[in-house]
Amino acid sequence: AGGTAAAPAAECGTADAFCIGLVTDSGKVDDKSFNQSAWEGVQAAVKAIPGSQSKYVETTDTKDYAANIKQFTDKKYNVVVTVGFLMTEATQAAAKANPNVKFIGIDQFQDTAKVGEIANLAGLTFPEDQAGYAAGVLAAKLSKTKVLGQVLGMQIAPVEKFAKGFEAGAKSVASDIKVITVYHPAGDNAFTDPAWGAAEAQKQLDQKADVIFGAGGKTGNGALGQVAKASGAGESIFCIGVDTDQWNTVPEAQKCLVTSAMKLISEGTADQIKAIKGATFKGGNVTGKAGLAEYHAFDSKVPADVKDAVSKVVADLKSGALQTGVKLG
Amino acid sequence: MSQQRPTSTLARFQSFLVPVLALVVAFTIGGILISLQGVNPFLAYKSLFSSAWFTSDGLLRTLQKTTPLILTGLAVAIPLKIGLFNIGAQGQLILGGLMTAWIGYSLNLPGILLIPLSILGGIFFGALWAWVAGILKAKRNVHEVISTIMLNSIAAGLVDFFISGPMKEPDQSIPRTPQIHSGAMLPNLGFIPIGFPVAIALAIAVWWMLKRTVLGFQFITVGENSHAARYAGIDIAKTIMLGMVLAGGLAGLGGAIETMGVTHRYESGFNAGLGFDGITIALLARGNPLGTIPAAILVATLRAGAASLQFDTGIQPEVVDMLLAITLLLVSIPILSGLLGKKSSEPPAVTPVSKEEVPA
Amino acid sequence: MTDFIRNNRVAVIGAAVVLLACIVLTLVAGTDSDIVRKTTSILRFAWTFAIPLVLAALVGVIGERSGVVNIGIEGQILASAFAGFFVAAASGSVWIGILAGLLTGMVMGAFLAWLCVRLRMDQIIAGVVLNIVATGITSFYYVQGKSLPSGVPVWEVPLLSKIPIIGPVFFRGGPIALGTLVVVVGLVFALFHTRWGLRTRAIGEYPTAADTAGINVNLMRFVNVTMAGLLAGAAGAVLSMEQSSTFERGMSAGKGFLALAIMIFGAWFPGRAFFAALFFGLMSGLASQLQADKVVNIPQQFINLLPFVLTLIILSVAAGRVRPPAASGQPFVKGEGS
Amino acid sequence: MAERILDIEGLVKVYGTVRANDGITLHVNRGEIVALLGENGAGKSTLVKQIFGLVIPDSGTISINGSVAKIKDPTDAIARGVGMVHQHFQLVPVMTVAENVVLGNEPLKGLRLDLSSARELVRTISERHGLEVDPDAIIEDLPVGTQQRVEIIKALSRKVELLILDEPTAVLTPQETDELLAVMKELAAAGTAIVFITHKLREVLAVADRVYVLRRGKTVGEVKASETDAAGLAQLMVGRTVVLQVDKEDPKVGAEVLKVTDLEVMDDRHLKAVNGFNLTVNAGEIVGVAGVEGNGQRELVEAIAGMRRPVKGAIALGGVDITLANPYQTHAAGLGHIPEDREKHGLVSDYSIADNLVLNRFDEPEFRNGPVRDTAAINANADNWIKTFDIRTPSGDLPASSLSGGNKQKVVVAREMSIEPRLLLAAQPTRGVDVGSIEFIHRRIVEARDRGAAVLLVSAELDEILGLADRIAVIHSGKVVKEMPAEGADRTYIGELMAGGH
Ligand SMILES: Nc1ncnc2c1ncn2[C@@H]1O[C@H](COP(=O)(O)OP(=O)(O)OP(=O)(O)O)[C@@H](O)[C@H]1O
Ligand SMILES: Nc1ncnc2c1ncn2[C@@H]1O[C@H](COP(=O)(O)OP(=O)(O)OP(=O)(O)O)[C@@H](O)[C@H]1O
Ligand SMILES: [Mg+2]
Ligand SMILES: [Mg+2]
Repeated sequence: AGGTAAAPAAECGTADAFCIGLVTDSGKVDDKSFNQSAWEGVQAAVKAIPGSQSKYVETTDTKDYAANIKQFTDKKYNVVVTVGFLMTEATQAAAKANPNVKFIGIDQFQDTAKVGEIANLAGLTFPEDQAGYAAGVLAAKLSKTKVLGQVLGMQIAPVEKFAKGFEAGAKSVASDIKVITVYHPAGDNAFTDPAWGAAEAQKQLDQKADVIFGAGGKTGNGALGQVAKASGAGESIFCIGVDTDQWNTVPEAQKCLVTSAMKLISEGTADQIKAIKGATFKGGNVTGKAGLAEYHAFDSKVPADVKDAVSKVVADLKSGALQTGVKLG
Repeated sequence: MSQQRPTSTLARFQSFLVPVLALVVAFTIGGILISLQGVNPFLAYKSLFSSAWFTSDGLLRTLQKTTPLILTGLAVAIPLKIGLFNIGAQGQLILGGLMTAWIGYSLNLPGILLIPLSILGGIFFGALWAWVAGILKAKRNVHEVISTIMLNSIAAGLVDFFISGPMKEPDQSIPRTPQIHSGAMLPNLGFIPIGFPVAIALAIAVWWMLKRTVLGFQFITVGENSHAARYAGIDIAKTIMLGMVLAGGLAGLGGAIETMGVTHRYESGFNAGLGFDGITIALLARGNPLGTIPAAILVATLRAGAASLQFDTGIQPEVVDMLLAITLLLVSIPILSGLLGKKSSEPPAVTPVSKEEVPA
Repeated sequence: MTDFIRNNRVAVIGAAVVLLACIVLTLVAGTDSDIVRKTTSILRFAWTFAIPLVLAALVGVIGERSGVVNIGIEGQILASAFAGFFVAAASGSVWIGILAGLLTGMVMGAFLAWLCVRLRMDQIIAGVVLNIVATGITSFYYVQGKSLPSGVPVWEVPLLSKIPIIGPVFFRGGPIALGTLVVVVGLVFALFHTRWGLRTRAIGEYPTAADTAGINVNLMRFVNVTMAGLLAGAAGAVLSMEQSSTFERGMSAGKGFLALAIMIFGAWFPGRAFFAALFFGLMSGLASQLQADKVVNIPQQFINLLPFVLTLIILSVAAGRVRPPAASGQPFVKGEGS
Repeated sequence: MAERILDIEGLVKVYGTVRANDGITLHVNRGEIVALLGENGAGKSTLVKQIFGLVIPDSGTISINGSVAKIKDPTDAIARGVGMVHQHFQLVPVMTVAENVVLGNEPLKGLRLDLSSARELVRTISERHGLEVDPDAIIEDLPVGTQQRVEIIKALSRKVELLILDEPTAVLTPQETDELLAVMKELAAAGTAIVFITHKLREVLAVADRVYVLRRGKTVGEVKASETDAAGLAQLMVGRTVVLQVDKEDPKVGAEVLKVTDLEVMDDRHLKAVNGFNLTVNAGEIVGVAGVEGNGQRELVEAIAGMRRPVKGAIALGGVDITLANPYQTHAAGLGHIPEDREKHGLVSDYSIADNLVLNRFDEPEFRNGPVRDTAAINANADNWIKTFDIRTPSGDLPASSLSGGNKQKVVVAREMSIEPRLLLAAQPTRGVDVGSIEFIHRRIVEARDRGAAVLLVSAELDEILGLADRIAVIHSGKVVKEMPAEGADRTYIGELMAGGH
C-alpha cells in the first residue's frame, strides 16, 4: 500500500519511534517532480536512520493542507515534510501550533519580518535561477542556430526563476541569442499537459530552436520527449530537463537529454531530516543546492571547453562571484 | 384532488430506496476494490467515516465542504427544471468567490455592512455570469452547454488574470488576493459552519418554490413544453434568464461562502471542481432540490475522509471517485428502479432542451 | 469528378487558393525564410492540437446524426488514453497499445449506447456518468514508472508531403494523425453518399420514419455509437502515445467538451468540424506565438481566452442558422408517435 | 368469390388495462377498398399497425395471401407487399423527396447511393398515377398535400398489394381529398387492396366498398357502403344517434370585436405568409376562414393570439390595439385560443388534467394565494369542467397524456371557454376528433357565439366551416380573396376560390 514505507516499528509518539510524515501539494507522490523528489528524500532518510518510519498523504483539495498536516501531528509524528510553496502558510501555522514537531517546508521561503522566527520549521528553498543560468550557458554554447526554446509549466515563482535564469545565462554567452519562452496557457493542467508540451516544443524546433529547456512537470517532459523524436536529436538538437536528473525519470528523452537543471530536493530533504535526528536542526530559511545533473551519455559529446566553461559558471555562482541578476515580479 | 394515484406512494418510496440501494451496492463494489488492494474494507470505511463525522474538526470540514456543493447542486438542478443543462456552475462559483474576496479585502467596513456586501457581490457576479449564458440562450439561441463550457474557461482565465495581476497580494509570489478583513469572515458555530444552515434553507426554499409557487409552475412548464409555455403567456426568454440568474446566484453564493467562511482569500487552485461536483450532485439527487442535501453530504464526506483513509490504510484518495462513479451509475441507470418495480421514478429529463428558436 | 467539384465548389476553390498561397509564399520568401518557418510551425501546432479534437468531434457528429447525444466523449478519450498507454507499456508494443485504446473507446461507446438506446436512460446523464466512471478508474488504477516501449512511427505520404507548408504538416505524421484525415474524408463521403449515411441521418432526424421504412433504428444507433467509440479511442491513443509518451491523470483536460463546441461550430458536418477544430488549434498556436514573440503587451490570460470568446461571439451571431439533428437526444420507442 | 389478400382472425392487443384490439376479425379482398371507422381510441390505428409490423399482436392471426404471416417489423410487412401511409407523415423533413422514397430500399451504384435512379423512380410513379411532385424538393418545403403524395409514392414504390391509409385526409383540402380518392379508386381498379381509416363519413361513402366499424377494440359492424348512409354509420360508431348537422339559431350580431387591418406576418422560414389580410369579426357571429392549409392560416392565428409578431398592419380587439401584444396580454384582453396543434401548444402532457385546465390561467388571482398556487381552487375548477365537458377520465389528477385525442381537445376547449372569451380563436378545433366529440365541441362553439362572443373559426374542413360559420372568408396566399355569408354558400365555388381560382 502506498502510504506506508517501512514495516511499522514502535508506535509514533513513543520514545523509540522516529516518524516522518509527508504531505504532497495537490498532486501525487509519484509525479516525477517535486513531490516525488521530496518523498524520495524522506525514504533516503528512513533508510539512513534505523528504526524510523514514514507515511504520506496526498492532497486532493488545496483547502485541506491544514487537515492533512494534522493527520500527522495528531499521531505525534516527529517530522512533517510539506511540499510546495502553496503550503507555506498552512505549514507555518501548524509549526506554531505544534512546537514539539519539526517541520520541513519545501520551496517555502519564510518572510521572517512577517511571521517571525519559527524555530521548529525549516523553509527549504533552492536557487533555481542558478541552475537555470548554468543550463542557459550550456545551451547557448551548444546551439548552432542561436535560437533556444523553453517550454514551461505555470508561471509561478520556481518555474519563473528557472526560466529567467536560463535566459540570463544564455544571454551572458551571446547577447544576440534568441530565447523562445512559452508558459502553458491554462491554469489547472499547466503541469500535466504533455501533449501540449510536445506540440509547443515541435513548434520551437520548427522555428529553428536547437536546444530546448523543458521545465514544467509532465508538460515539460512532453517537450523533452518530442525533442528526442526530432531528426538530429542528440547530434545537433538537444534538450535539458528540470528539477531532478531526468535521465532516469524520463527515459524516452535520453536521446537528446544533455543534462537537467536540478534542485536537489531529495538531498535537501534527507539532510534536514538527518539533522533533526542528530539534533543539529536549525529552523529558519535554508537554502538547498541547485545545479546541473551529470551529462550521462553526452559526457563524450559535449566539447571539453564547454564543460569547463559551465563548471566555472557553476562554481562562480556557488561562491557568489557570479550573480544571475534574476528578479521576480 | 386528494385521491392519489396508487403508484405515487410506491414512486416516492422508490425515489428514496433507489439511491440508498445504489449506495449500498456501490460501497460493496468499492469494498471489493479496496480488499483487492490488500486492505480490510471495513477498516477503510471506518477510517473514512469516523474522520469525516466523528471528530469535531472532521465534521466541521465535512459540513464546510457540503455547503458549496449543495449550492452548486441547486445551480444545476434549477436550470434542469426549465430544460437547461448548466455546466457553468464552476465559472459562476469562482467569479463569485473572487469578487467576494475583492470586496472583503478592499473595503474596510464594519462586519455588519461588509458581510452582506461581500455576499451580495459574490451572488451578483455569479448571477451575472450565468445571465450571459441565459441571454445568449434566450435571445440568440446559443446552446447553454456550449456557452457555459466557454464561460467556464473565460472565468478561469479572468480569475487567473486578476489574482496574478490587479488583485494580487503585494510581495507575494503565490497568485492570490490579500486576506479579507476579519469583519468579512463568517464564523463557525461550533462544528457547524454558518453557511451550512443557509444552504439547507435555500435547498428547501428552492424545492418549495418549484413545487408550490406560481413561479415554479412557470419554470417547470417551460421545461416540460416550451411551446405550450409560450402559448400560456409565459415569457420564455425571461424565464430562462431568471432561472439562470437564480442558478448563477446560488453558485456565486457558494463561492462567497467559501471565501468568507473557509479560505478567507482567493487563491489559485481553490474551489477546483466544486461546480463540476454540482453536476454529479444534481444528478445523484435526480434533479430534486431536496435531494441535493444528502447528495452533497455524501460527496463531502467522501472527500473529507479520503485523507484519513490514505493515512490509515494507504488506499489512494481517488477511490472516492470510484465510489461516486459507481453510485451515480446505479442511481441513474434504470436497472435498479426496474428491479424495484416499474419505471415510475424516472430520472430528471435533461435533454428536452428546446431546439426552437426563441423569438426575441 | 465534375459532379464532385460542382457540389463542393467552396471547398475546392478554398483548397486551390490555399495551395496556391503556399506555393507562392514559398517561392517568394524561400523555404528557409522566417515567415515560411513560422507559418509551418504554427500550422503544425494547430493541426497537432486539432487531431484529438477532430476525432472527438466526429464522435459527436456520428452520435447526434444518429440521434444520440454523447457528452461522455471526454471520458472515452481519457479511458482510451489510459488503456492504450498501459497496455502498450505492459505488452511491449505500441501497436497493441493503440489497438487497446481503440477498443476501449469502442467498449465505452457500446456502454453508452446500451445505456441510451437499450435502457433509454437520459443521454446527457449517461454521458456524465461515463465521464465520472472514466475519471474514477483512470486515477485509481494509475501506476507510476511505466513508459512506452518505443515511439509511434512517423510516416510520410509520398508526393503530398512535398507540398510546401501544408505537405509536411498534414501528410507527415503518426498513423493516427494520418488516419484522421482519412476518417474525415471518409465520413464526409459516407454520411452524404452512402446507404449508411442516408439511414443514419434519417434515424437522427425522424426515427419513426426510418422505422416504418424498415430500418432497425435502435440497432443502427447502437452500432453507430459503438463504432464512433473507435474514433474516441483514437483520440485518446493519439494523446498518450503519438503526441506524448505518457499517460497523465485527467489528461483529456476538457477536450471532449471542446469537441462538442466544435461539433456545433461545424453544424454537425464532419468537414466543417475539421476546419472548426483547426481554427481552435490555430488560435491556441497563435496565443503561444504571441507570447513567445512578446509582440503585444496584453496579459497572456487574455490571449488564451481568445478562442473561447470568439466561439461565443460566432455562435451568438450564427445561432439560429444551425440546426441540430431533430431527434438527437431522444430515445426511440417502437410504435410511439407513428 | 373475390381473391382474399388479408385475413385477420381474433386479433388481440392489450396495453396495460386497455384492450385496444379485442378479438378483431376482418378480411380484405384484392381490388377492394375497405374503410375502418370508429371513435378516437377505438383501436383502428392499433389494428393497422399490427398489419404493418409496428405493433406485435398478443394473440390472433394475420394471414396475407392465404398464409399466416408473423409480421415482426415493417421490413416483413413490406416484403409481403404491405404498404402504409401513416396518420402522422413518416417523412424525414430535411431530406429530399427522392431520398425519402428510397429510404430503406436504396438503389446503389457500388458503395454510392444512386440518387439519379431514385429520382427516376419517383418520376415514373408520379407520372403513372398523376401524383405530381419534384423529386429534388425538400420535404419540409412542401405543402402537406404534396407530402401526402410523397407518402403514397413511397408506398407504391415498394410494389404494394395491400395499401393502408391511416387518416390520410385529415390535413387535405377538399380538392386534394378528391384527388386522393380518385387515386385510391384507380389503384383498387388495378388490383390493389386498400384499408382506409377516416373520421369523415362522406369519404367513406364516396370510395369504400365495405366498412368495418370498431368500438372499444371490437368489430361492431360490417356493412356494404352502398347499403348505408352517414347517419347509419355514425350510429354504428357511437352506439347512439348523432346529430351531424349543427343546430343553431340565427346570429345576433353585435359590435365589432376583432379588426385585422392590412396584416403581414412572416412564417418560420422568414417568408411572408400573411400578406395584406383584412377581416373583422363581430360579437355574436362565427366567421369561418376557409383555405388550403399553408396559406397563412397558422401565422394569422398566431399573430392574433400574440404568439407571432406581425411585420406590418394592425390587430385590434374591442378597439384596443393588440398588434404587438404577447399571449399573456391577448389572453388578458379576453381572447380564448384553441390552438391548431393541441399536443404541441395546447397541453403539457405530463401535467395533470387539472393543471392543464389552468395552463394559461395559472397566475390569475383565483388560482393563487400570493406567490403560492391554490391547489384547492385548481382542483375545484377541474372537477367543475370535467363534469361540464364530460371529459372521460377517472380523475383530474391523471396526466393529460392518459386522455384520448377527443378528450384532450375537450380539455383545451373547456379551458378556453372557462374565461368566457370576447373573442374565441378556434383553429382546427375538431381535427382528428371522433364524431361524438365533434358534435359536442361544435355545440360549445355555438353556445359561445350565442353568449355574445366573437368567434374566428379556422378550419381545413370545409364541411365544418359550412356547418358552423355565419360568415365565410376564403383565404389564399395570405389574404382574403372573398367574403360571403354562409347561408347558401356553394361548396364547389369555395373550393375553387381556395385553390386560387377566380
Ligand atoms: N402505445 C400505446 N400504449 C398504451 N396504450 C395504447 C397505445 N397505443 C394505443 N393505446 C390504447 O389503445 C387504444 C386504441 O388506440 P388507437 O390508437 O388504435 O385508436 P384509434 O382508433 O386509432 O383512435 P384515433 O381515431 O384517435 O386515431 C387507445 O384507447 C389507447 O388507450
Ligand atoms: N405510450 C402510450 N401510453 C399510453 N397511452 C398511449 C400511448 N400512446 C398513445 N396512447 C393513447 O392512445 C390513444 C390514441 O393515440 P393516437 O396516437 O392514435 O393519438 P390520438 O390520441 O388519437 O390523437 P390524434 O389522432 O388526434 O393525433 C390515446 O388515448 C393516447 O393517449
Ligand atoms: Mg389512430
Ligand atoms: Mg388518432
